[in-house]
Amino acid sequence: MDYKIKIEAFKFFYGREQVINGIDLNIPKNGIFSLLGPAKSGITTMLRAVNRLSDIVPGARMEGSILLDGKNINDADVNVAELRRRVGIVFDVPAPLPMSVYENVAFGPKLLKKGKAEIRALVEESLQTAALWDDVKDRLNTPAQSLSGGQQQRLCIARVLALKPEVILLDRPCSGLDPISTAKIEESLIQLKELYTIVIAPHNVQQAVRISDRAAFMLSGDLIEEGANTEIFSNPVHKRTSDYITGRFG
Amino acid sequence: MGLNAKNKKARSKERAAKILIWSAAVSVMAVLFFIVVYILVKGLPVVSIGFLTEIPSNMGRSGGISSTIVGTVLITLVAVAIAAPFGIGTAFYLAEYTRESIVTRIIRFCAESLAGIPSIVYGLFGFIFFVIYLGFGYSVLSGGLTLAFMILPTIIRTSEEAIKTVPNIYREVSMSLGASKWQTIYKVVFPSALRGIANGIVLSIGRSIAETAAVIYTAGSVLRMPSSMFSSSRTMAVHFFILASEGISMENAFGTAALLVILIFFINVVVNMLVNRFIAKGR
Amino acid sequence: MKKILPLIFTALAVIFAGCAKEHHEAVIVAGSTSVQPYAEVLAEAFAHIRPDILVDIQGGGSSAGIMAVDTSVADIGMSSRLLKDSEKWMWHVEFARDGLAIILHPDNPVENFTIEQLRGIYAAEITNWKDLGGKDARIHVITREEGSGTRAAFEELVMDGKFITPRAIVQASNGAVRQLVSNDKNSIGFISLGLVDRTVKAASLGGVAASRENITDESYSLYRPFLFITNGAPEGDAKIFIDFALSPEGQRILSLEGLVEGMNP
Amino acid sequence: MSKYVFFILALSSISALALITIFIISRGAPIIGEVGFFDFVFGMTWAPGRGEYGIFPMIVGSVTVTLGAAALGVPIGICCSIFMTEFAPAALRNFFRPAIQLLAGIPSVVYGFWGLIFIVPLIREYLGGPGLSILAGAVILAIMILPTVISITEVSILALPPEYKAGAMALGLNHWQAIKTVLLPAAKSGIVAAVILGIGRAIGETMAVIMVLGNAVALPQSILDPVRTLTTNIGIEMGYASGTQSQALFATGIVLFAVIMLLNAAAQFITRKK
Repeated sequence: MDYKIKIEAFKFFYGREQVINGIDLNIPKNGIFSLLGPAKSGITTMLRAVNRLSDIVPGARMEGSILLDGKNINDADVNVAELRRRVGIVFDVPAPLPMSVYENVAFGPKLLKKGKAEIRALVEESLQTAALWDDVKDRLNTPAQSLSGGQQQRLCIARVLALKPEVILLDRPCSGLDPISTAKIEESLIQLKELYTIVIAPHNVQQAVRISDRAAFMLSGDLIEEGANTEIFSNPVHKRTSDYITGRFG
Repeated sequence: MGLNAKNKKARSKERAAKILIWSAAVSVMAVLFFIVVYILVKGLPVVSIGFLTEIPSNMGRSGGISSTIVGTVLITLVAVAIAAPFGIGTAFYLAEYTRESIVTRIIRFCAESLAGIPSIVYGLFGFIFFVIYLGFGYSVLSGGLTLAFMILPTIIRTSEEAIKTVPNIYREVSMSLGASKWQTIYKVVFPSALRGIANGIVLSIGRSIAETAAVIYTAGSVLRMPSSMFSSSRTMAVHFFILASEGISMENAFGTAALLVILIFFINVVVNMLVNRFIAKGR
Repeated sequence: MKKILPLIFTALAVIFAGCAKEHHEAVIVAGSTSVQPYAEVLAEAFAHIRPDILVDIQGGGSSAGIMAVDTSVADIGMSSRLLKDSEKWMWHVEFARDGLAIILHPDNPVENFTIEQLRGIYAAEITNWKDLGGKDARIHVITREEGSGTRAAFEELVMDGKFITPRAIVQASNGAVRQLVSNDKNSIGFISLGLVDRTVKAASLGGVAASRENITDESYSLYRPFLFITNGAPEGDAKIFIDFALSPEGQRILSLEGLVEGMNP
Repeated sequence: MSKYVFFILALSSISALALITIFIISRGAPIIGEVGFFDFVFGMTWAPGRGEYGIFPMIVGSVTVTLGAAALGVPIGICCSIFMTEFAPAALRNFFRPAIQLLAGIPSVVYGFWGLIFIVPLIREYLGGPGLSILAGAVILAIMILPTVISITEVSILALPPEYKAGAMALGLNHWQAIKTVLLPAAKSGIVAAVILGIGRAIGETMAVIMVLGNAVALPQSILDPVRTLTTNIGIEMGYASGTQSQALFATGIVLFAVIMLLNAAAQFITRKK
């Protein structure tokens, strides 16, 4: 089993406050990996550390290492922009850029100085993969803000796909979305899992049970338990994991 | 006091308040309307093609004011061409590249205070620094540079506020798609802060055009058409001031004032239109 | 956007590169705002005779003019007051004289003042028009600002050492003084004789009317010199302009504007 | 790389601003030393010709005119901003806002001249005195600071969460009570900042008030007396000033700079406390 991402003795600090207290986690190539846990358990920070978006936060500091295909992403010679294209992220709130639908999806590829035709093809392909093409194909130049919440989130997914990433991180992508949009997004994630390594922070346990292959349970900065879907949800080892899964605490 | 008495008192108080507020608003409108109408009524009869194309003659008693219009436009262009890049650049540096620290707070505070300095002091500074020390003499350049110094603090402040209103999520999204800090700024932050920055520029243009004290001692008060950056030129506001305060010609004074008000209103409308079209294209 | 920034920088570079002190293509005449209107009329006439010589007239006040000449920012300085001792080293010529008219509102019954009455009014010793045969009303005294040539001449010719009352209203130009007097029946002010128009009336001094003739024969004592000043003897275009001002043609234009010939043309 | 471009732009702007500050202080400070801070600020007579440089009457002038302007302009300004946010029908609001922007755009010399022709004669006819007075200056400045007060107050009211008003109305308060007891107190710091910035704008004004204040150097006894402010003192005498007189004008500039710094500090302190 070759692992796409290996996290070794990873610690993270915002100034003096420690948010992740040493985690070892291996995420297999392709498939959907869920990071379960209540709020403030360090999941969002963990996700952002994988594509170094955490660098933006002033006073952020980390220890240990994160390997992508065996290469430590924090080495000096790593091109951060290149890393972020390989490891795309979708935020917990639909965040379209203040541009048209087309411009949003074309934003990434345009930075790579690709030709017009090539960009157009990429945009169309990504929108189709994100199951949004039919909704927007005749209003590509309308403002992205005019789309519904579910559509906007799928636009964000298409935007990431347009860069041909290897890993897709999703931080509670469906929180605040209606059930139909949630189902559509989960469906497209399931289709994508053959081609991409998907790491998702589900907004509830049922979502994790439905779509992920493996899951890990984190609580206030510690990794409690990790395992395949079939084991962790049917007979969890730790009491706190079972309490969380059965919904005894939030 | 019984319940309905209290209600009646409350209702009458509300009516009184409503009347007070409506009358305040109406009186402000009346005053504004009165000032603008008075200027236009006294000024417009004088405004003719000749008034716009000929240069003033006989101390401004006759002829047009074309040289002052050109002077005003040139000086304002020089001021904005210099103050805008430096002001917006500083605003981006303060908003994007530095963390909130004592230094940034001091810079912001000084910019704020300098924005409040009376323009006459800028005029004094401009006269001694640009006209004499740097040897630019009474010229469009000296006037433009002095005004640039005067509007710089305002542009820094308004631009920084505009940049700060851009939601942080846009920056994160842009970077998460592989954009560098610079690409994020000019492809995402600048376009969405443009409306605020443009308002700041329009405010500064309005203030430069309306300026007299800072310009009399730097751009001079020559009535000839400026031929180069170094020729002295009288702006419309200065021309109005001299004609009105020297009692040389009331009609031409009000003609100039009318054109000034129209010019300022015209700039507001045009810039807002440009910004709307730019943003609409971008959306 | 990428191409705009370098564009702005090249524009700035051009502006600053052009900063080499370009030689004055025009004769710059700067100084007293009282002299400025007359100098502009002279310059306009001069432009017809010598279109090749450009003359720029700047205001700014007598001291600014003297300073501009001293720092050679201007070629010719204009002053409406005699030079202070510290300024006497500069070359200067009295190209014209301008009467100081004491102006009143046309409906003000008072017509005539003695020098002593004027001094009393401006020193706030006389404060009511009825002491001068006018209506029972407070006198609103109007003067020019400290440092103005017109005020310096008034203080020298009238106040004779007394101080003008600090309660006096101060206006920054002849036009503003005239505008005020023409609106306020109880006001009194002094401006250049050449600027008196029908909105105000000039009072006579000790029975002598304020007119150009009475200044020429010096029976009307309130007048002040209009000086052109240069840093060292004038030469080149500046000399030509000054000579024109002193020429019969120049003096004719100035007298049309209400001025009197200078005493040593 | 781009960080350095912005750094250079920021550095040159800040050095330009510093240049002015140093310039003003270097030109003005010696005279304060010579005359002595106390005599300069509290000296009663200003007569540069006689070497007396006391600017106390002008400080009193600035304070009285500015407070008069605030007393007139602020209440009307706040009423207008309430009108804009609470009472104005949309059509009127879309007309009112560009009108306010135009009001801010009119050159101050035009206000001054309009004041000289309308306000001064009215005061002279009906209230007595020469007409050129503190009152005239206060009226003109009140009109000029309206845009500042209205726009900033309006922003601070609009920034309030809609639940404030909804909550108050839900408790049975009528519209005015809701405004008086909930909205205004909540927007208080914004309003105070608007007042202070309005005062800062009024204190800095020169050209508009030179024409209507009368610029007498003595201490005024009533609001109908002519008065000279710190700014008009500079504005009037600068052209003719040289040597120590011009230094004294710069020193007046320093006092103004200090007053404006204090006002800004107060405004920032209050808005930050929110």
